[in-house]
Amino acid sequence: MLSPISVSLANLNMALLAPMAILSFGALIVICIDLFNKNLDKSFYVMLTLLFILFDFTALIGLSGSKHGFFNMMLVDGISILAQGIILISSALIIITALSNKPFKEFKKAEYYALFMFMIVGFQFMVATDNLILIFLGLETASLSLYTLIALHNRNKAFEAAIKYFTMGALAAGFFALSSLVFYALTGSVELSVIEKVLSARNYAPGVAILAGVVFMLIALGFKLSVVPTHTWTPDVYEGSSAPLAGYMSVVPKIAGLVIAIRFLDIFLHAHIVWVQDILIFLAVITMFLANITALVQEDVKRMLAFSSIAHAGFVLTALMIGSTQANSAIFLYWILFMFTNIGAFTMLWIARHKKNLWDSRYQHPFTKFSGLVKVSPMMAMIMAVFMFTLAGMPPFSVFWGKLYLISSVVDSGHIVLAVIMVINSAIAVYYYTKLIVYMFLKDPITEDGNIYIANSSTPIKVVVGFSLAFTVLASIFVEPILTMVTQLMQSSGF
Amino acid sequence: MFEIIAFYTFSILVIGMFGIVVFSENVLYAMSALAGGMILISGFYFLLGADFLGVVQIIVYTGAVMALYAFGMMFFDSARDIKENIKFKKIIYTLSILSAIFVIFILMAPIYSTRVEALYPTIHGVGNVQMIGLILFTKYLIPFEVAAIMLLAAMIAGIVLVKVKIEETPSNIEVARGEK
Amino acid sequence: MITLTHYLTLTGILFSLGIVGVLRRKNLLMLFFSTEILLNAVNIGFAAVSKYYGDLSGQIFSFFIIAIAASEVAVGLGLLVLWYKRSGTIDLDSLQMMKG
Amino acid sequence: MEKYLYVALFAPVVGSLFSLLFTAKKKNVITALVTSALLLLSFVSSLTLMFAVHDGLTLHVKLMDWISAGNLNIPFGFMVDNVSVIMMVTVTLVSSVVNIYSMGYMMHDKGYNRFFTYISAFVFAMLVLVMSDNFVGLFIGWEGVGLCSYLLIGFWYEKDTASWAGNEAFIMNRVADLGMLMGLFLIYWQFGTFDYETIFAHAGSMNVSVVATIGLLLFIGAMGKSAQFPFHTWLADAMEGPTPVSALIHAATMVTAGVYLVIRASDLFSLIPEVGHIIATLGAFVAVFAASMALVHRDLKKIIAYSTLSQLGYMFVAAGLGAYWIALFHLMTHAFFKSLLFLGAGNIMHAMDDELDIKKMGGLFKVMPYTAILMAVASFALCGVYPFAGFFSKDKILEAAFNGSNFYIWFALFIGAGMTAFYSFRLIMLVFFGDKVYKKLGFHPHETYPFVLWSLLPLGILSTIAGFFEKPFEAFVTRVLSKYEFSLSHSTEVELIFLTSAFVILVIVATIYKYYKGGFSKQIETMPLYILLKNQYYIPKLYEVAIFKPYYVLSRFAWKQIDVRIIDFSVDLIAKVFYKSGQESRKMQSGNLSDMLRWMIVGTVVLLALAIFYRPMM
Repeated sequence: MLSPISVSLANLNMALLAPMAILSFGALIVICIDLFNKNLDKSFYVMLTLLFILFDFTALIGLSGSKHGFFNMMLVDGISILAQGIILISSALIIITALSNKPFKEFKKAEYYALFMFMIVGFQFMVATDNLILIFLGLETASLSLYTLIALHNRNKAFEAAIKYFTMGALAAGFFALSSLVFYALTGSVELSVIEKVLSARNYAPGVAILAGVVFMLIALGFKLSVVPTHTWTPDVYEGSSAPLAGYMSVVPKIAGLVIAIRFLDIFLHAHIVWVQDILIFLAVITMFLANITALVQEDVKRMLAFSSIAHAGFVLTALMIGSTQANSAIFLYWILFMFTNIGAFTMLWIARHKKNLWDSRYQHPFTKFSGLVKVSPMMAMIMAVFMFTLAGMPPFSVFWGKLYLISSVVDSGHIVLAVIMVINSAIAVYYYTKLIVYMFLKDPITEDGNIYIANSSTPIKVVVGFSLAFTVLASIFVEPILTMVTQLMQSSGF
Repeated sequence: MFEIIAFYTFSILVIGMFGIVVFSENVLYAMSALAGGMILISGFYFLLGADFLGVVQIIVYTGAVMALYAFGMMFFDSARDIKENIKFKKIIYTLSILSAIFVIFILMAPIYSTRVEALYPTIHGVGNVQMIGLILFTKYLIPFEVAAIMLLAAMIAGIVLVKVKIEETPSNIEVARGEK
Repeated sequence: MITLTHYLTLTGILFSLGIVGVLRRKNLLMLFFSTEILLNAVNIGFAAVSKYYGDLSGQIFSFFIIAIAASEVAVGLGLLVLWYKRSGTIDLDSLQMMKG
Repeated sequence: MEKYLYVALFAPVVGSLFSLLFTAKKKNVITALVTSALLLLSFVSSLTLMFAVHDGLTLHVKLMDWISAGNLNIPFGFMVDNVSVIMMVTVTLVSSVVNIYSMGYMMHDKGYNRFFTYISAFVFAMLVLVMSDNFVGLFIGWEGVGLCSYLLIGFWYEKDTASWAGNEAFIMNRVADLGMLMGLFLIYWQFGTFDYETIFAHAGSMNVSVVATIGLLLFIGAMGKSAQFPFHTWLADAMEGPTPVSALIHAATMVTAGVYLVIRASDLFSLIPEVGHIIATLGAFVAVFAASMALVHRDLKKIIAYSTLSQLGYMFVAAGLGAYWIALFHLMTHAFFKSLLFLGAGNIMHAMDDELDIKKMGGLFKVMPYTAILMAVASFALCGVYPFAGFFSKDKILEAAFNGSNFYIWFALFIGAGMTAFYSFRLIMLVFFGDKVYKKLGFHPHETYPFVLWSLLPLGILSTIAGFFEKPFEAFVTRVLSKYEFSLSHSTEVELIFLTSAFVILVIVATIYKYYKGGFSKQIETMPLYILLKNQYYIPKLYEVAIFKPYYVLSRFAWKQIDVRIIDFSVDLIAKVFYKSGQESRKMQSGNLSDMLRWMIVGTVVLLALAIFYRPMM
């Protein structure tokens, strides 16, 4: 018969749950407030969301070290804290951009903020565990909320984007489940740490099944990270969703996916399984080339940025393949630097948002729209140019440091050809980033009315841009402390 | 013996049902076949001693999910034969066959012989539902709560999506359709 | 004697059927049906492995997958309703505004 | 002494930040004054450092660690030694002069404050480039000067040509930087560090082919920055920028960064004489190639720009042949007289309302005598006439070429020297003497502000006397750089000097004479007495028919065919290949959800097949 359960609260480590609990609570409060008062201003909700994100963040930085909790279900280690930090900071930046000058229907809905917070909770759970069940649940919570947020933008393209994203996500979820099944069948466990133990005890036999499991997982995670050939949704979804959400998608789901990928691939890279490395190199190279080359011919800035973010993901994938502490730290350094720049760039598009497609029936932000921007709104052109230069990897702006560190970790691991390919790809990328600069600085303006470009701007959005810009430009100062912190956290969690 | 008969009967039926789902031209048939297949799957669960799962399968899938789909179908007014414009049939079938071969090959590989120590062993004499309950509310408490959050989020999402008022003029769509 | 391999083979066949559906379906509703098949196929596998190891994690996983499938249906149908109201069709080929 | 280093390095950046505050405001003389004062301060500090270095000091400052984690360690370190201090003095001196000069030149420009912000930022980046003690610092400076150059070329971005030229320069440099970046990563891979000292100390024990690859890759970077063939086209187009910018960046400092790189890494390059030979050959080719284009151009600034190219070729010859100190010496003297030449050209443009066609000038000597004298001084220096600075540095390069028995290089340089003499004085004659064409065209030229002229005086003096410091200079820099031994006998040396000087002077005289003759009226020509005199001119006539005409054709060919056809074509081709493949890969993005799902499953199937059939591990 069953013996009664006795659980000591101390062993549960309630503190690990605190960040997510706070935010879930916040989401519920927002919904409840909406029940009583329907006519609250959006700034109230934004502030409330921001407040809860702040509480969440405070609870998060209280955590340290590598801790298990709740019957080994939660695992909050350095990498998890780092990822949650990135998630929360970008969420805070993005939710501020809801305070736009122009009214948008979705920001008036309390549900938008509730779903936004649920999504963050999902991502946080996803990175704070090594149990496949909880990862899957976190992933789905976040994804389902995200699909809805995209659709709430209430444009035809937004619906299309949401449906495309959703359908592919459902297929990816199927692959995730299948991969979990394969590993469960192989090892009798759904916890990554146990899976590693059992597999290495059996000396990674039988190969076919293990590799097949890896393949299914790579497809599922590759979908989140937008790795070729599961990347096809990225440009369409970015184009369809509002600019801030697109910026959000280029950073947050990917960092969550990267954490899972690091945790998962570590099992195999640790044992030096060449196949996994080879496949990752293969995928990374294809992703970089395909994305960069397709980006060359884009006519829309947002789509160009989408392909650029695919290329950046391919870039990071190379470091994933190495699996050393240096490489993993490089990933996070790169992503932190990339986060501010990319959010800045997408926020600039948000500022330039205009209700009607004045310039092109198909695109919201075609290159031609930015023709001669420097004459109409020089400030905006300069800021945009800085972001483009940064994404292109020009020193001394932020992403350059990430690239430098990333490539040198690749070089350190002895993959010289890969490093050369990465350098070549950065060179190709320069072309399409410069294309926008050429449009902004060389062509004649198509309109005299500078207001069109800053119609959606407001003080909070300017603060977000200013913040991103300051970080991007002054990155040289922050790189060292950030890297030290990242490396420490990485070492403490054993990756 | 009973197990063998039951397994093969259920297998053939489920494969048949799902075959209808995949190949039928009629949404109503497909949906009914899906519902039937789901109920038959619960048979496997009972066969495997996962009673709780079997019940959940029937209630959630056949009860809730299929009901939702039925409503959806009524809304979409698609209880008639549909015409699907399927292109590149060769590619589809090559891909289908390849993926089928690979998936089955991988899952059939006789690899599961080494026994692994059970982490959460079933205890003899304790019912399945009881065991599930025990684990669900200790070890899997957090996932359970997250699932609750997920369902809440999905509910909110469903409601808010259906509430959305369509603003844009349909011209874009017409253009898009006209192109093809 | 029915072994684990039997069950896993069944899982494989059903999963492949789901894939076939995903590949050839153009009607979004039917496409969603196919994704349900994927998840159900995996569920059978989990239950069978669970029995085989005498371990309950698999059943729990199945349980949560069912929950996930239910949530997906809610959101997916919500999106479909929206699109249907918008365009009057749930044919996948109507989603062609964005490309290139 | 460290504080002098900090002052020298950071004074410009303070100036830049200060004037940055005023960029959006209207013209304010304070920005110019403050930046000039700070640049002068930087110059004085550099000078102090130079004297300290002369007394045997070598400063090595590690400011902070930029990145140090894992195996990578990039210190933010600076080094002042005999080589870098020379560069520091040259850069700060020329930039101070240019800054003061610009106060006059930019007087009426609406981007007045912005201009000084950029210039100071440029000086800072340039100082980072020359003072860094590791390759990453150098690369950051390298990109920094590239960025400033881009901003300054496109300074008048309202002009389409200007912004186009800016972008051209930027993109071309990026392509070359790619080679450099690969070189850096190869260095890091082989040596595990970016630090000069460690690298040079271990270079000898490395595989020669690896060092050669590194050398070649670094040189590709140098080619881009120093506008060597085939990356040379941007430099002439860069003349769209304000003239002081051309003087500072595209003559005296930034374009010589490539030469500096080779000199700095001389310990690497001296291990690989074959690569050095390639460098020297290319340098000699560019020296003639660029000079031949300068022969026919009518654009005042472009003539000087091509001349710069040609002189950079001379420097690369010296550096490639292992005569590093001579390359550095020519770099320095060239900085003085070439910036002087450019600034003089700026005066002319100012006077002529930005007219650049030298055929539309003539007889300007009367109205702007001081400018004329300064430019003549610069031209003499450029041609290498005794006792001007160029005589000492340029002759040494010719000697070095002869010394190494590289006679074809020597001959090319010799011809190049003749061409230099011709185009320099063609310019002088057409601009300052002869018919006053400008009067017909309605220009009212006038001499510029006195303080501008005074500011040019230091450069004029240095262009004249700098050559006499040859011996101390050699002693000073060869403490760090390897010595270059001449094996020529004294008499051969003297003969060579005599031969070159005589040739140059002959060409100068002939040129002056020919253009002077262009002023004669037709009535005088008909008089019998003059026919005889004219007959004396059969030689120049012959020159013209036998040499100038073919040259003209050849130069046009070089410019039109090689330059436009081949180079532009290959650049276009690469762009097209990428663009086409982009168009192809775009088809993958059909926008149809079914296709997307299929791609996903294709990926799965391919990977599964790989899992089954490709398994190196098991």
